[in-house]
Amino acid sequence: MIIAFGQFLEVLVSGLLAGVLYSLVALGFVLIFKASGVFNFAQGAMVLLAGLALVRSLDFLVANGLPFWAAIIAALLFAALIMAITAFLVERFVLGPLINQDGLTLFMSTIGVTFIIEGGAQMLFGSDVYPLRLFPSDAWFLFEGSFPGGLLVSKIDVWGGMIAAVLVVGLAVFFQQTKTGRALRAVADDHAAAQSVGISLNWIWFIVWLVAGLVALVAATVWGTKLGVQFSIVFLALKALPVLIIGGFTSVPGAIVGGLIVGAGEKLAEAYLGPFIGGGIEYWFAYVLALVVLMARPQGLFGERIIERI
Amino acid sequence: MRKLTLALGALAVAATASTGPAVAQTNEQFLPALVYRTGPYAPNGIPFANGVADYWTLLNERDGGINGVKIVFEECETGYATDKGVECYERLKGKGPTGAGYFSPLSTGITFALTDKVPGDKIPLLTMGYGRSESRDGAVFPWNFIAVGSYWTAADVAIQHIAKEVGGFDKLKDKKISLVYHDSPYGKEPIAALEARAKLNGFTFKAIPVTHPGVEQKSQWLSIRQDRPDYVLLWGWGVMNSTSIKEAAAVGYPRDKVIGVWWSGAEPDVTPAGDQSAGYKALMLQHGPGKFAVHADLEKFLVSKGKSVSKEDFAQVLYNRGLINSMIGTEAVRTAMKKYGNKPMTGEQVRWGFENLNLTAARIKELGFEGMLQPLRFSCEDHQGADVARVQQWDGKAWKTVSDYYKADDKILAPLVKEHAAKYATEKKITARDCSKES
Amino acid sequence: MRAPDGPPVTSGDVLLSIDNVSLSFGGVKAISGVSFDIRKGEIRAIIGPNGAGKTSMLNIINGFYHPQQGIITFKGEARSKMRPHDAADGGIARTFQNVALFRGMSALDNIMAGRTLKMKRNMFWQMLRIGPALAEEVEHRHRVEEIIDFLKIQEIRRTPVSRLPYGLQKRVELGRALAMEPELLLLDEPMAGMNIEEKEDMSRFILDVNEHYGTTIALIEHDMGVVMDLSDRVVVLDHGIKIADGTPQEVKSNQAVIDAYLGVAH
Amino acid sequence: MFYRETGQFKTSYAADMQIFPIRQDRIALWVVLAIAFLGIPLLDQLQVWPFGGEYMLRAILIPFLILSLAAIGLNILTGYCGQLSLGSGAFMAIGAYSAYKFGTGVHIPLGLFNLSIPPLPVLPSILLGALMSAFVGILFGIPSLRIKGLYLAVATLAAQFFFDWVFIRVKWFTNYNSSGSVSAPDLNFFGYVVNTPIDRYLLCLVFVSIFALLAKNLVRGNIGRQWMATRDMDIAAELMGIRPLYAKLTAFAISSFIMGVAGALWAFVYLGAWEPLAFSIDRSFQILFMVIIGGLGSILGSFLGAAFILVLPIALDQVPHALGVPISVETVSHLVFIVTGTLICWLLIVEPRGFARLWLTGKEKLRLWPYPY
Repeated sequence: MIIAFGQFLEVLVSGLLAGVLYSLVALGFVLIFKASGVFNFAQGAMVLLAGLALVRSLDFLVANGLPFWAAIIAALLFAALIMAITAFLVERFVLGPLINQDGLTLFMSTIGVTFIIEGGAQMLFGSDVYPLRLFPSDAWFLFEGSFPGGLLVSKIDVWGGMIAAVLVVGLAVFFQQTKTGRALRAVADDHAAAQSVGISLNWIWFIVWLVAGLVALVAATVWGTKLGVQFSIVFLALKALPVLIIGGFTSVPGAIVGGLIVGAGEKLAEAYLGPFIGGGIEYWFAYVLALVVLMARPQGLFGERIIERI
Repeated sequence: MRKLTLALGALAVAATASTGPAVAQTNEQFLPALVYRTGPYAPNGIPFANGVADYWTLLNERDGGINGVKIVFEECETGYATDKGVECYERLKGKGPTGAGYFSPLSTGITFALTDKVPGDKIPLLTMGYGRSESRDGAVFPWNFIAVGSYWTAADVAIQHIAKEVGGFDKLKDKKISLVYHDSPYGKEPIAALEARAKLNGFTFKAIPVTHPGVEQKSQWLSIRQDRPDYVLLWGWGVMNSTSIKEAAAVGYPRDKVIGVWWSGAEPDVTPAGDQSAGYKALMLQHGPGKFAVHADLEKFLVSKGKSVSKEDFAQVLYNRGLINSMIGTEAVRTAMKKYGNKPMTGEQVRWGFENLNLTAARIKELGFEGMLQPLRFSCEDHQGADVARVQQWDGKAWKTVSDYYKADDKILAPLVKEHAAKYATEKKITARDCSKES
Repeated sequence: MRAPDGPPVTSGDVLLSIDNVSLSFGGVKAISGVSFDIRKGEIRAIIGPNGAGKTSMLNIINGFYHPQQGIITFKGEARSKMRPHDAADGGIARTFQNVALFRGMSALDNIMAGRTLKMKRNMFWQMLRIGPALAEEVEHRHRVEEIIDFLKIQEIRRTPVSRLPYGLQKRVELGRALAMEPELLLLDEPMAGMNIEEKEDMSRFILDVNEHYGTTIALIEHDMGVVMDLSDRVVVLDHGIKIADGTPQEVKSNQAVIDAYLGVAH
Repeated sequence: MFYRETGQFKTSYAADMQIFPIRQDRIALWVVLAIAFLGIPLLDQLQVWPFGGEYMLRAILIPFLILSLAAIGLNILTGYCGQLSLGSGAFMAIGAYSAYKFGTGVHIPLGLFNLSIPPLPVLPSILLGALMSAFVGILFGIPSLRIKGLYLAVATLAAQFFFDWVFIRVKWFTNYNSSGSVSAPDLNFFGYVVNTPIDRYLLCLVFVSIFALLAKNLVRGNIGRQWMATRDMDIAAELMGIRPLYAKLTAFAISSFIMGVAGALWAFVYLGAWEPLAFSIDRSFQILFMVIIGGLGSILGSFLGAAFILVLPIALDQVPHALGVPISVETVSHLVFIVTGTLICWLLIVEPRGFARLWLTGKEKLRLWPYPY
């Protein structure tokens, strides 16, 4: 009994933490959707780009004799610069000309951007797998007295959780306290009104893509450590989607809560439902979970209510 | 509609223009290479493709081709996608004066799709260490050559090695062995052989699937942690391998109790996990990494002249496997030339070459592959040619061979091959060849 | 504009009656305890200042909103709420305050869409589009062309409605509603945003519809002159409450109505 | 000058309601059909450029036709009825695997009552397979009554991932093959075995022509207007008596049926042997691109989009090689990504309604040419 409970707890905790890592990717989606109504399919590719820029410059600098801590700072700055350039190019050449188009067109254009980033990133930085070691990736075993074998908690997941927490607080401060952040919120509420009080939409879109790019960089540090920086990182976008749906497209806390629900839900399902129906059910289970939530609340748990008028 | 015709016209230009230059010279053997240098499996695809290309270039640079027939080769990027692979196959199969000599798709999915097409086009498939295990039966699969080892060989050898570690087959009883596998035809292939072994040796076998591409394996490894199997077999590819090793480390599962198939035992699989990989074992498709006689030639004729396409992956596991793959293929072409003369061979002739290929120890040494490959001999009944494998272990810096050669147990595998081949034959309405009548 | 010699329809069969209907959105009362009726063949205007609950009233009549309280009797059948397709099946058609055309379709297709309920051939016939299915399509096309002729929009048949000017869009929308051959036609501000000339055209169409097809019409309109000219009876709402009901003349002289329009504090 | 409708008067509504009311368009259609049905087989017979070898047929035209069909299917759902779907791959897979099951014999053990259907010929197998797909399509369409837009896309993604899993995991579907990869039965149509590339091509062409015609009839008929009305303004449509339930579910059914046929053809005719990965999320996205690039709400657009998305990477792949530029496949492949992405963005900026709209605009200009006023 105590063993079963220990195992349950272990699955639950690791699921919750794994979910937060999805939230890291989902946050980028939310930021862009909230501010510009663009469903940014390229978020996964941006994580790849940020990760590649980071790890390749880091390797280069370390190979050239820079001390590790200095190399990390320089590499992070370089990756941030790359994300800024990406944000600028996307705004200038894709979203700028597409202003006032409907959501589907904008969504499609971000798929185009995804292709460009995927091809460009791999062409610039290589398509191999590049190990990144920023965080410890072994585990703690807690409560070894209470449960045989203890309660396993991956350190990297905990790191991911803490980083997500810092990120959410940081974003909250940014949105509430800074002038740019307030401008972003104004734009999110009403494009036309924001423009009429002199907020430049182009500037705002650049900023929001930059912020999303930086969020992607943060996600890349965690996921890069977890998986090694490589192409497969783009698939994270698909894991982040149900998170986004459950939390609602427009809610930052929603992205976190959605992550927790998806993580815990899919891990518990895999552990306790999987053995009976053949295993490997995580992927679709997350989506079915999202579907069930949608049937109850069509706008997600934290999304803004859709009111129909005529 | 008009636009459509225009588009098709433009396309036609592109399609035929590309077939143009290759036809210019006639004394050339065309060899196609289906590669994936991009996409999720690129880290594993690149070194293999480099090995394949380098060996062909070496033959051209050092020997002027095969018996004086220059090798012309062209790569086509499949990205590990089946439909792209089929398109590449169609594009390359007719090139060169005699068409493609043989194909090596390096993908189980593409192999399955091409297996249906090659009999019509009369081009052999060389699938070294992957593909349909039952295609060993050359009577039913005349065009497939699953050289050196199948997944069933691998499964059997892995169990033999475990038996040796635990102190004999009788000790396997009541042991628990789990298989963590890539949820695809590739990953599922060994299950039949492992189940047969489990029945015979009395261990408990459990198969645990990982969804493509395998970036998320937390729950699988938590269940292993709770289940505590004595050994875990790993059947992964690409990012899945390193993720598995990392998760094994995270749940504290001893790495030296994890044994990977030979597609899970290369450098890109262990380096991302760093120190956590130390102790991890994997099967060898006979060979490991490192430099052998052939590498001296490669360095002399290619690397020093900047003609090698490889970089850090030179002499790595998958690079070496690419060399062997090319060597077996070109030796089959050479064998065919013995019968048909020193000119470019058609696929049909190369097939004959494969079936009559006999790589003796002496010949392997002569080619510079001593230590990388054991003698290999195909026949009408046996399209695998060899059935042995070893085990290697990653010590944190390099792969070390830790076992002798094991020979897969024919008593278990032969009936499996027969059964599955017969099933395939009925399904496809194929009448098996009578091998006693083949010359 | 209504011919002065034609007697106003002041009596006749009741087509639809609203009895003590209330509607609220999350505690905010939009309509409270309103009762009135619409007689067969009349033109009934619903007027009132902004926010009086006029559009909500139309939405209740054709089943888009479901009142919390009250009974709706349509063609002798009493129900607590309408369902949109019950309303449509029963012959209630509608135009909208902000044009609600199908923007991706041509004017012709928009009006043809109004024939949906009348077309009976199933999908498999439509797929083949031979014999009866084609005959049905042609037959309905005839009817639609009559409406197109009636509304004088022949030239813009094939134009996607999103490219049409506002006035024409309103006309197409009327055509779409007429294509349903409704017994009761609800018009929500059919002349909003139109110039004098367009208003005159639209008024003529409305009268013609009423006379030629015998269609009962309920309309919301802000232009008092138009309302007084067109309608047989007027019901006045203010803040969700009925404050007057009667002929245009009666309503015009009603003190409560004058107060409501002049904004006298209650 | 040559593209004029002046002087062509319609004397009946039936004539005015043809697919192509303008004579030149009709002629163009017949020419294209003649080339497709007669010209290409003839060229293939003579092995004339560009039909030397089988590459053109087997690697370009056959997949082009099948993917066009799938795009038509998705276009009905997304383009005409406005329901965004990312689950095309799943519905193709259902068509393929169900057709495979019907073609190899269905046996469902239900205790005492075993349900057994003997192996059926190919044609009924494919159609029954598509029917299964339609059935599942209806099932997954039900959430569309409540969920809209991008949120609905997730419901379809649930279908995508669920069926990926089902066909990998449930061995029954793969006839207990150890590897889970299956190969198609013989393409035996009324005693004639379709095998050569040109036969396969003609088979696909017949399927595509028939379904394209049926789809065109649907979208210009009553049900098509209901779909478009639902797409453009679902509330107004409902108030006009169009039942959203009926409109959306028929769109899901018809669309899934067509995608099921396309899936069965993809598996049986193009791949021959396949695994669930052949119908993965990548396939869904590929089809969606085709529809959007080609033009939402246009049957012609489905063909244009399919040609563009299928041919572009292949052509880009071959151009440097044809020009003799020594670029590694790696670089080419990255360039293909970049160029495809750039073209998608560029096209969306130039004309968000896709090739079909560009084509219409071009035609309108042509109508006036060379006298624009």
